[in-house]
Amino acid sequence: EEFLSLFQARVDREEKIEPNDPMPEGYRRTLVRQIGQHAHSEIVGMLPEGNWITRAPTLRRKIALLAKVQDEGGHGLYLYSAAETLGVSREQMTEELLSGKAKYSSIFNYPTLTWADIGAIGWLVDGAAIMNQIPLCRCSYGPYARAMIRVCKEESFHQRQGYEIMMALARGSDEQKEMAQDALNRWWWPSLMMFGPHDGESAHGEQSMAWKIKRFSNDELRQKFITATVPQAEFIGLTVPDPDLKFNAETGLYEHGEIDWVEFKAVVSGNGRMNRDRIRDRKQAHDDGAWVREAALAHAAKRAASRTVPQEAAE
Amino acid sequence: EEFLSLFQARVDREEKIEPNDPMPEGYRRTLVRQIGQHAHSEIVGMLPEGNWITRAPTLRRKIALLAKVQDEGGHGLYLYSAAETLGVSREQMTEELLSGKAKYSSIFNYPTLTWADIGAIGWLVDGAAIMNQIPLCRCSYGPYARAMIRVCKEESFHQRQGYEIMMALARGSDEQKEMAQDALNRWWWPSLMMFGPHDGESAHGEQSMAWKIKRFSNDELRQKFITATVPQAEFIGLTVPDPDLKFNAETGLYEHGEIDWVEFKAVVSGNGRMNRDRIRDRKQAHDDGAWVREAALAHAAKRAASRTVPQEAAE
Amino acid sequence: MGAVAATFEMAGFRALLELADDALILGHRLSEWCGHAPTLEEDLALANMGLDLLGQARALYAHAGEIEGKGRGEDDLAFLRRERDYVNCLLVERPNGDFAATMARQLYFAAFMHPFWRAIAASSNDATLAGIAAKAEKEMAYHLRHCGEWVIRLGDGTAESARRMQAAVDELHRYTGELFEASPVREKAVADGLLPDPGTVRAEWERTIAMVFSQAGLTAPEVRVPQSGGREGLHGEDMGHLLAEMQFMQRAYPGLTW
Amino acid sequence: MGAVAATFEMAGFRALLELADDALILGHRLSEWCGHAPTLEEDLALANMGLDLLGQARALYAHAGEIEGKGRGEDDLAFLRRERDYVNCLLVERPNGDFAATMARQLYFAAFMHPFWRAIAASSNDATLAGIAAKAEKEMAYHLRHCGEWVIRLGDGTAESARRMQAAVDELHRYTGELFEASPVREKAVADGLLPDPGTVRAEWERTIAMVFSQAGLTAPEVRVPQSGGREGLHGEDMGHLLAEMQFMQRAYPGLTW
Repeated sequence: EEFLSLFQARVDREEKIEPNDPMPEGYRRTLVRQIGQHAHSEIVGMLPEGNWITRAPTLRRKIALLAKVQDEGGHGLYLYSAAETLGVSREQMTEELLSGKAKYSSIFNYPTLTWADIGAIGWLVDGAAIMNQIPLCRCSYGPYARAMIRVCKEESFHQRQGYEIMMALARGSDEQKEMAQDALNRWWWPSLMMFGPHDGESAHGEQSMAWKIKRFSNDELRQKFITATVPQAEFIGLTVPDPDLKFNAETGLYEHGEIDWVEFKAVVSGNGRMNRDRIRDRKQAHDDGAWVREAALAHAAKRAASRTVPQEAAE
Repeated sequence: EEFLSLFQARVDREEKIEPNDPMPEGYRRTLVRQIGQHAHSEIVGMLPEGNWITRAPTLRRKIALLAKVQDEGGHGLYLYSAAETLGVSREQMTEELLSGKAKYSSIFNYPTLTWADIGAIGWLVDGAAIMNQIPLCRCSYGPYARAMIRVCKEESFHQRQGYEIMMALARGSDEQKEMAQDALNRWWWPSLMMFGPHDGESAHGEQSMAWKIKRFSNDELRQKFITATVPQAEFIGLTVPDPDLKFNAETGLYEHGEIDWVEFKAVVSGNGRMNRDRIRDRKQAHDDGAWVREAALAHAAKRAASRTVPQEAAE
Repeated sequence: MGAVAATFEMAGFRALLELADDALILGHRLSEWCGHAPTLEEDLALANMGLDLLGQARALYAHAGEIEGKGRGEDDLAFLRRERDYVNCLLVERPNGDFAATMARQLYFAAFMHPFWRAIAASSNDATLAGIAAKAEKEMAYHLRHCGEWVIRLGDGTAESARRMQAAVDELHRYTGELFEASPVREKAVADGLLPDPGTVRAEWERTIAMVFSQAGLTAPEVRVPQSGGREGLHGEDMGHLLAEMQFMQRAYPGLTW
Repeated sequence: MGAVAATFEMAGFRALLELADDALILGHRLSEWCGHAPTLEEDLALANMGLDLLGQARALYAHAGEIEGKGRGEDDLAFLRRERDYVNCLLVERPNGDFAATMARQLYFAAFMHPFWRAIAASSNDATLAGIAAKAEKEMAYHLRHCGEWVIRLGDGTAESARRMQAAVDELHRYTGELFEASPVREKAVADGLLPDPGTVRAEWERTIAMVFSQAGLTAPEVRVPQSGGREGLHGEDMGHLLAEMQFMQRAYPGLTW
């Protein structure tokens, strides 16, 4: 009990908790789950965008998209490393992802149907992720906070690039403008769902707030996102697909229509359009690569063994 | 010795040799090799054309190409059946193809680079094959002759379709005409090579002629092909890529330039552009399909076993 | 992607496109097997089924183009629409996978199209469509028999084939519900007498599948969330790559004769 | 496919295209690995190498377009030529295969391009090309080290990795001779001082390969008939499918800005 209050006091003083610091098991478990989920999201998130690299319409866009996906892989690495500081191994986390035990952001269970989806993902999905991640830069757990600082730098760039793609389309031919509007129509609501259930129904919320893992509530972040994004859509002449969207001048907030929580539940529970394909792709990469990883280990072992032999004999 | 003369007398009387008839071992072996090679050629020949089914430019052409490739598979079936009458099994022949022991027509080691190649293959490759096959309809070995009669009917249709593709291109846009001319440039000489080495250098020629397996020499058939084909090229405004091609009014034959026998040898010996890819594709199909064939056998065995059980118990 | 009102007027045209796109995409998928099947006999059978479907597609597109009355021919419709305008069901665009997956996909489709074509032949007030249906029904009878036999052979073959066959069913069953859904466009076409409600053949489909699965030792998975969206042009990620290949020549050489 | 005389005049342009097409096609191949590599670290490394190559391609196409002087920009050259007009070598268009094949292909290419770029940087009379070369040389040094280490790791790893690595070498070695061939166009470009004869770096390439193979326990196969033709636009059958994907958007939506 005293331990818990001492720990809480540290957190309240905005002290960073570091890997070897004593921490409540619940705190550790929450972070393992959340950081792991975040890492898995970056990795799985490489797939919907990776789907368009071979068809990117110009060299500049091809390079930018490949670089973005590479950055996401890099984010995954930072995050897996941060999670490992809490006593879980990469292999364990990978196994949990592939078995379906660990979750990843449900947004990546939607298919990228057109080039405009690539713009929409950068603009909306990275945009929503940034809303979540900026507060996490002040997360109480040191390694996670520092990973988030690195991630946020790159993600703002991605978000601007995505918006720039949408802008180019919205200012292009009629077909390109239709393509952009169609992508916005399909990605808007799933992006809102990225912030999770309404505050009243969110399972982990309160304790995470107390431990300063979470700084703002789901609805607060969702509102920030809408407030930032709607003017961006209007600026390029696109319409947010919500007939109930209305700016309330008194509150300074947007009222929006009801989120389809049935769809959200379906996608989160493994029944979205691409859930099985995503896991199958990751599993295939893992299985196909087993012989490579085994060879690397075997080679390293051979090298280690040869280094214990007297130098003359080794040469 | 007497046996050999009796056999030769039958052949000279244009009698058909049937599967259970006594025959010289050399005769049997020659036919096994030739019919096997012919069957393998049909099967491997499905690959260069199959390469364009998913990109065929119209529904009509897509259907025609798929039907052509299906016909070729059917030809392979007739021919494997004919070879099996001589005491060799399909499995054995398949093993010899995949191990590189058995040959197939080297023409199929060339890649299909454009849609016009599909026209060129029908026009030139089927055209050359027909030159070879029409005499084979009168081959002394009954099953082979009958298989050839069935094959020739369909192959004439394929040849006309190929020519029709070339005609449509030659009468199309400048780019289409260039595409057709380029395909002719690339497939002409390999098609001439389909008739094999010059008569003086052909290993099997004389004995095969005596046994009426072969009716015309390589050069005779090659000449027939050139005579038939050059006017067809001229009719659609394409130029045969042979600056030495010259019609000799006295002989009624075409003189043609030197065939590049170095290239021929390279391709025949496994070093053409697509040799390894063709065998790899066939091997992959075979290996990937092993579990299917095993399951079919297992299922058939189960059914056979259950039929020996009294009817009541089986129901 | 056009306004719903416009497509409602064009309900007959859109309903024909649904049938044609199903046939084209599935025929295209089968044609990918060419030269790669487990046996030579199966190379021929798969090509045969592919040819049936492509032939149906051709007839349907030609007729749809006439109904639309805007001068679009069979190739314009087959090759020159945007991905979001293809209205095939999700089942037919699924990748071939292994031979078990291809047989499962074909069984599911044929077990539906066989009675559906029969019902169209019997009741459509469109003589051309009824004619297409009469021929297609016979073709699908063969597909049903051929693939049903294979599903049984594989389901009750070796341990490996049974594993693969069940995996195929586990993967694909979720796409079958869409076969019986009537999009608003199809409901209007039903009301107009062009074709019957696909839901009317569901019982027969279920009996056929149950009978085959019983002999094959297969279990249909419980599908909590049936997958659909194809009829609204909401496909998976494989469709774009399929169309890039299929449409390439028409896109790279626009407006030419082949 | 144009007349040889015309291309001879355009030797500098054509020589730049050879370099650019090599970089584009190989970069595109590497990008296909994205999200499918054996480890996360390799996903990043493969993407990194792909980005280097695509960046080189972009700079080379831009410069080539200027030299050609007909108003064709980097995307016109990269996306809008016919297959027969791409002049990359055959090695770079080979399918990725397994990780061993990808590492072998990259090792072979980097072991050539590293010294070749160095020689271009040192001797080209084209300042832009020399600048591209100076940067590319550094990039290829990393590719060479990274892939050389992997070839050793796999060649001297497990029995399976050694088998796969040797199989990759057996498959790909036949495509390496083409790297040193000087097409007539390239010979003219050499004579004009644009770049050096590729044959001059052959000895270094052979030493590099021999050193890596020796540590990896690999044997280079005897190649009786080196494969070539890429510089004349005579590719294998994989190239057409690669281009259908890569060019699709530019073909389907001609003349637009993205």
